[in-house]
Amino acid sequence: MTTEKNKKILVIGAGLAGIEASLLLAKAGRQVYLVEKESYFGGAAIKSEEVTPNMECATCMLAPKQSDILENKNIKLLTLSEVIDVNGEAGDFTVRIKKRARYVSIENCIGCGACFEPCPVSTPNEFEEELSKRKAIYVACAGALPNAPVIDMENCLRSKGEDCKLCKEACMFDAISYEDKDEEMTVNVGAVIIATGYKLGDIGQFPQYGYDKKSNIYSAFEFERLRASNGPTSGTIQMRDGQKPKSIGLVHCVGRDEKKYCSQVCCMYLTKFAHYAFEQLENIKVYQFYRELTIPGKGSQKFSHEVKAKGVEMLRIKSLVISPNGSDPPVKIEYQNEKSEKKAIDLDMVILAPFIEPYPDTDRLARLLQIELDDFGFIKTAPYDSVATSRPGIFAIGCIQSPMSMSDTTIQAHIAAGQALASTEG
Amino acid sequence: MTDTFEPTIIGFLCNWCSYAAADLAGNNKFDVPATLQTIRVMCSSRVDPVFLLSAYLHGADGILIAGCHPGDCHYQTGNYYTRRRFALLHKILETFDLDPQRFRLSWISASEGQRFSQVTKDFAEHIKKLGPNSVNKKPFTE
Amino acid sequence: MTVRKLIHAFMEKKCFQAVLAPVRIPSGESFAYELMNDRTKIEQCEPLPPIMPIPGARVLRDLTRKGEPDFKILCIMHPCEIRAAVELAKLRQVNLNNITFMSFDCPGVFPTKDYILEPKKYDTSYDEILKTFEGENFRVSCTTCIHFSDDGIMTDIHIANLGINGDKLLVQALSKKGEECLGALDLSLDQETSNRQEKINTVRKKREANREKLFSEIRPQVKGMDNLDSYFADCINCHNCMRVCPICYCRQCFFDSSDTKRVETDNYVSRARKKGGIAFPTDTLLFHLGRMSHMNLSCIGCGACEDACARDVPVAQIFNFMADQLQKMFEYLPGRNIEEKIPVLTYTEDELHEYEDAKEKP
Amino acid sequence: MSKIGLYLCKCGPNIAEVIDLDSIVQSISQDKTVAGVQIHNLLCSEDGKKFLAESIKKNEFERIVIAACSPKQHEATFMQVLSSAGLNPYMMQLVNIREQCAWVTPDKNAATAKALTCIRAAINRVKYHALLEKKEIECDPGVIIIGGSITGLETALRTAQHDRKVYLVEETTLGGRIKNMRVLLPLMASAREILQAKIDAVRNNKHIEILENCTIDDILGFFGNFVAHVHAQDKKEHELKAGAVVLALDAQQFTPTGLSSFGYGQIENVFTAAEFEALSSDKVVTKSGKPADSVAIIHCVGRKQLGYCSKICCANSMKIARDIVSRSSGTKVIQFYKDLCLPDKSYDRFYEETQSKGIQFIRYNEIEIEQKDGHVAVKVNSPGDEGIKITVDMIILSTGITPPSRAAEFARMFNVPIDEYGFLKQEHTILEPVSTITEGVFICGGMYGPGDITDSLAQAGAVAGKILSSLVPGKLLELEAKTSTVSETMCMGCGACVDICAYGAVKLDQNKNISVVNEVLCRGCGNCASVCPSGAAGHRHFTTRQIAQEMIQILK
Repeated sequence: MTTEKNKKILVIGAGLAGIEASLLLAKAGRQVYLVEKESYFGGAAIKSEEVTPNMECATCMLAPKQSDILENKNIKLLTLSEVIDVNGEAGDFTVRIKKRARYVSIENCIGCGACFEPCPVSTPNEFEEELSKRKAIYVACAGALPNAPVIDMENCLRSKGEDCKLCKEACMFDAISYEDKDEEMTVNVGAVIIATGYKLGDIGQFPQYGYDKKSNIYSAFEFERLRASNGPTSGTIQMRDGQKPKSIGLVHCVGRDEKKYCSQVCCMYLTKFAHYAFEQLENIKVYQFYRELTIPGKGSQKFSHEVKAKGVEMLRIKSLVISPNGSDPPVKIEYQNEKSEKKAIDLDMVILAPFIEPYPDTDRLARLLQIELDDFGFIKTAPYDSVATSRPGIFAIGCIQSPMSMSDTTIQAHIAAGQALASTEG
Repeated sequence: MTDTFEPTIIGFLCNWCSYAAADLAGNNKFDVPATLQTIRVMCSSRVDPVFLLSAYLHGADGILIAGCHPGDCHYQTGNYYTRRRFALLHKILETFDLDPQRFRLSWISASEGQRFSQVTKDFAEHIKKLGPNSVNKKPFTE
Repeated sequence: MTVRKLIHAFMEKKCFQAVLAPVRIPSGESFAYELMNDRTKIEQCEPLPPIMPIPGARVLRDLTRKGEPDFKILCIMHPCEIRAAVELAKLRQVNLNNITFMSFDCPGVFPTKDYILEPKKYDTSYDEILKTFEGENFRVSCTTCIHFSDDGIMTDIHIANLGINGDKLLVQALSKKGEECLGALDLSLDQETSNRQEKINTVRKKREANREKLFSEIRPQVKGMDNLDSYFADCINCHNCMRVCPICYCRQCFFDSSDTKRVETDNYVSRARKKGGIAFPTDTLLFHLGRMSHMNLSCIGCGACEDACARDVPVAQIFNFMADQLQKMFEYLPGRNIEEKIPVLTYTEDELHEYEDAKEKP
Repeated sequence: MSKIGLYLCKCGPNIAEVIDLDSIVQSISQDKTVAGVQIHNLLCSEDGKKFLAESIKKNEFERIVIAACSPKQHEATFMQVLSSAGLNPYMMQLVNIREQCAWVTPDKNAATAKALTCIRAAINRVKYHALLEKKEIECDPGVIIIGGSITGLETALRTAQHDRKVYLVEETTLGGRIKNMRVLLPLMASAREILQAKIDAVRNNKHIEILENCTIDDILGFFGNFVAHVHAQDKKEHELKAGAVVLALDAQQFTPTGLSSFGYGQIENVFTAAEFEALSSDKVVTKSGKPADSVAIIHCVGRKQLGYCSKICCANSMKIARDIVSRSSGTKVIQFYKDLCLPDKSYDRFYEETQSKGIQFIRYNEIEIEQKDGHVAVKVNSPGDEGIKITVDMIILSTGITPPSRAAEFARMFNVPIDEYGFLKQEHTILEPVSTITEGVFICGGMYGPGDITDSLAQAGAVAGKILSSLVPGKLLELEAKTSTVSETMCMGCGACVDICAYGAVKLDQNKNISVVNEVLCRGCGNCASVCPSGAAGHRHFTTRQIAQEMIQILK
């Protein structure tokens, strides 16, 4: 068969991996459809204030890339969108995409935010890990791109039968349309790159960590948002009652035993958390509860040593149990040290590093694309061809195929761009 | 007299971090002093110390340079040079007692809209306390 | 043994093919550098003239900027001129290949304007002054110079004269180049006397005291805009100071360029309105402070600027005063070593935090 | 005097409700330099863009000031409008009176005054704007790969294609360090088979020219246009032309000679892991040829000295242990480790399986190796037990990874800085991991840092991705317009700009004795324009004149 291969590429997921791959493909002159499930793009990376090992500002790093995506004529960014059907074969895929209604026209909206104020709804903000509230019409966080809000119809009063028009009345640009409907579109592409990323595992399933949304036991992203200058506390690390913590415990490897894999990046980001704490809180006591310290590669050990030198107490443990204390300090950690001695310590704040798992709904996506998953539920890739899935013309990059660092994610984005280009040549 | 004094503050902002932070302050509707006039440059290292001197001698009451945090420079190392040049000029100003307090070098990242607001408000307040630049002591009576 | 004989010996051994050294001009009232290889000419050179009308580094720059000479040159200069040449070499304005420096202990030079009125008066005592350093009416910069000997200079051959008796010649090789040259001679050279180091220390102490005194006097004179304005009040913006400066090397000074000089009328008018008047020539302070920010880290304190000033503005004193501050700030000594980078052309990641406003605790 | 047109955007109520645009129109009308002022409700809308283009044409404006939102929002939009109206897009200054004025200034009078000042400053600036264009140059899509390692082979295979010539230059013969390995992680696959397949593929690819036994003499030029001079052992010389250069040399192993406690080089039967893997015998035997009944593998040898964790040694040690057990099942293998670093999702299972094969793991704090009657004694201080003493027949030291021996040499050749460990510095650790600050020069494998075969192959693939997307056959290379300039008449060639340029974009022209900006490499930060004392170096679109005029106007 000598049919002409379709030169367009579909990229699913607009986080670091998807952005990088799309930009390279567009640079080569290819048309890219960049499909993003959320109303904003940037992925998990934009939740961090700083990233290891050089403690660079994540927003500063990604914002120029994001504007490149928005300005690039070769890239069509489809937010609130999901792939619902895939047919065809390498070089000629037909993909159906469902685009959920935003109820706000990106073309008309100028991002002034006048519509938030009058909205009477208040609901937990998912982007902020529910540490703050948002309206039913909202942007995920200040600076989120594209710079246009979305209406969360589930919580909007209109879905509850009320004829509330407050946001529409506040908008001067006629950007809000309650009549918007979900749409479907079909695109033809020659290759598909999956970059849907990860989510942090549900810690609630492990009772020994005592996690709930009310105590001072936090999951990693909650702490990251506490430290974020554009987050719910404008970057102030504080406990639920608004007090500054005097002691912080950082717990490694949450779920590793059960899941049987190392999530690779937690040792480094917990070190970063220790750095955040020292940077901001005077006389803070920081404890790390770990088993094996995984800080591979250049620069990581140096950073770890620098932070340790500020006075982290490194406790190698065999097991631990965390529980709310009901007194001050509010959290208790009982642990067994390396010599199997039983110890306990009371702390103000505990941060858990949960295992990294594939983005929800990956099995559905895999079925659509007819690709295999591995034993852990990540997309399976070839051992010495790290972005190739079980099906030609379909590539998987970043944390959807394995937990990995940001630099490894970029590397995979580069590879996939190259392979997508090569596979659709001729 | 000082009560009604409204200073003129020049702020040189690097395109990638501090200018973005100023925009973010805008998106969040954080207050930024009306007395601050910003000039966009691609990198804080484009700010020639002579610009600062010239601004001062032309009567600027406060001069701010803001760039990416050290290590975060969009152009690898530009802000390290900025810091050296700024320190050098600052030392000259200190030694001649030419209002070194009117000059400030701040690192403000793209996510620090709040900090941009805070830094500029503090600086404007500080300049207001200092009073007018002494080169403008005796304006023409109109 | 005299210096001239030593030069001849070098020439005979083919260590050099030419000499660059000051020669008295025909009228007798000044000196100029000359590149020469004629024996009788060399016989007339004045290795350490009592004045320095043009810093030798500028001469060396003219000679070598566009390439290295194809023969070896012995370059005889005051220590400050050599230091300036090293700074210029860092800035690729001087090419040191095939150049060998010869320096002396320098007691200081006289202001050119004073000297040309009565050259004889100054000449007669200068030979003695070279040994004793006892003299008066030097350039102010010279009286505060602490790099008058071989310390802090990247020289090749140093001739010690301070504290050395007239018939002796103490020659030191201070570099590989210098060692090679001296090695080529089969001369038995005089050894250093313990007395000399003592004398150096005494002179240095005295100079340091002068320096301290001068700086403490200048400090109040240049404090604040009004004082600084008066300090430069006589300046006619002729930029002679820049033209004669051994460090300034720009083809056109930034402060002569249309970017700074071509100012619209309404600019003057609005400034006058705002400031309550504007003094002409304008922008003298911008020139001096701006020039300072450009070259002061490399300033070797030779005093040429002040010597050349048409209106006797003590410009070298203020530049030396500032250079002392700036160079200490970066632990930089111009002319000490060609490998030492000019501080604004390098950086370290973790430094100068007192000048930045980094992160506030929320 | 060119005609300047000013456009004020109301941005609906966003600007208009805070800033009194009419009073601004009034004030500006006094300014004779401005030929016309217009207000529009929303300039970025389709309607607004159409209005803007038509108005510019109708009024024959030559320079435009637009007071609207942040340039980060719509500078590109309005530049396109200017182009469509027949103007050079750089003849515009966008004044940010929304984000940085209307939205941050509650007091309306103050906001209006501020906006007026910025607008006047922009008017004064735009007078000095120059015509700029984005240049396009031709480039060679070819690739020069230095190093015939597995990384180099992979890069060659991934980049070689129609219309693109790939040169693979190797000092010796193809293969590199995995030639000596038996099995490869994570599948315990045959190293020889994998390598041979790659070598065969490279040899059979007509787009790849292999230059074995060849040394690089020099490489000149820049991204898109490199020229390499290469000579072969037989003295034959080659000149290669390509658009990109890939440094794919293999890493080296840390040599533990200096560490006396490990007894390396002094005690018989103490090997490094690489030496052990290179032993050709099928059975695991000691130097005297006796079967080794017990083997100790010691982790983290050299980690302290190197200052980093080499990432691959823990798994590699397990690989070796399992290979030993599979070859001589009776052999007892003990691993002495510090922190188990298993950065791959399959490795926790691999570890469990390794344990299940009877391989023992003991954590150590300190360790010392001594000779003991033909055997080797290991004295271990471990967290639970401070006095373990074990005698084995053989010791394998799992040593760290160090940079290729010629890393520094290539770093100098391409003006790429090396990091504190001796590897080549990446342009950006996260966003540009395989690029260097010298555009068109890429790093992978040993040049990049410690990594296993999977990492090396991935980096090679990433380099290929970068090259395939940036050097497309037949496509011109578009350059940044806002680059630096050096005035040939003003420059004295002092090289200050050369010293500080992070991208090696300014070079000295040795003949003319002046600095020259390479617009392919210049990213347009303007650092050189600030360091140049004479003003010979400039920055397009951010010239001293433009910035000074903007500033002076504010201060009027």
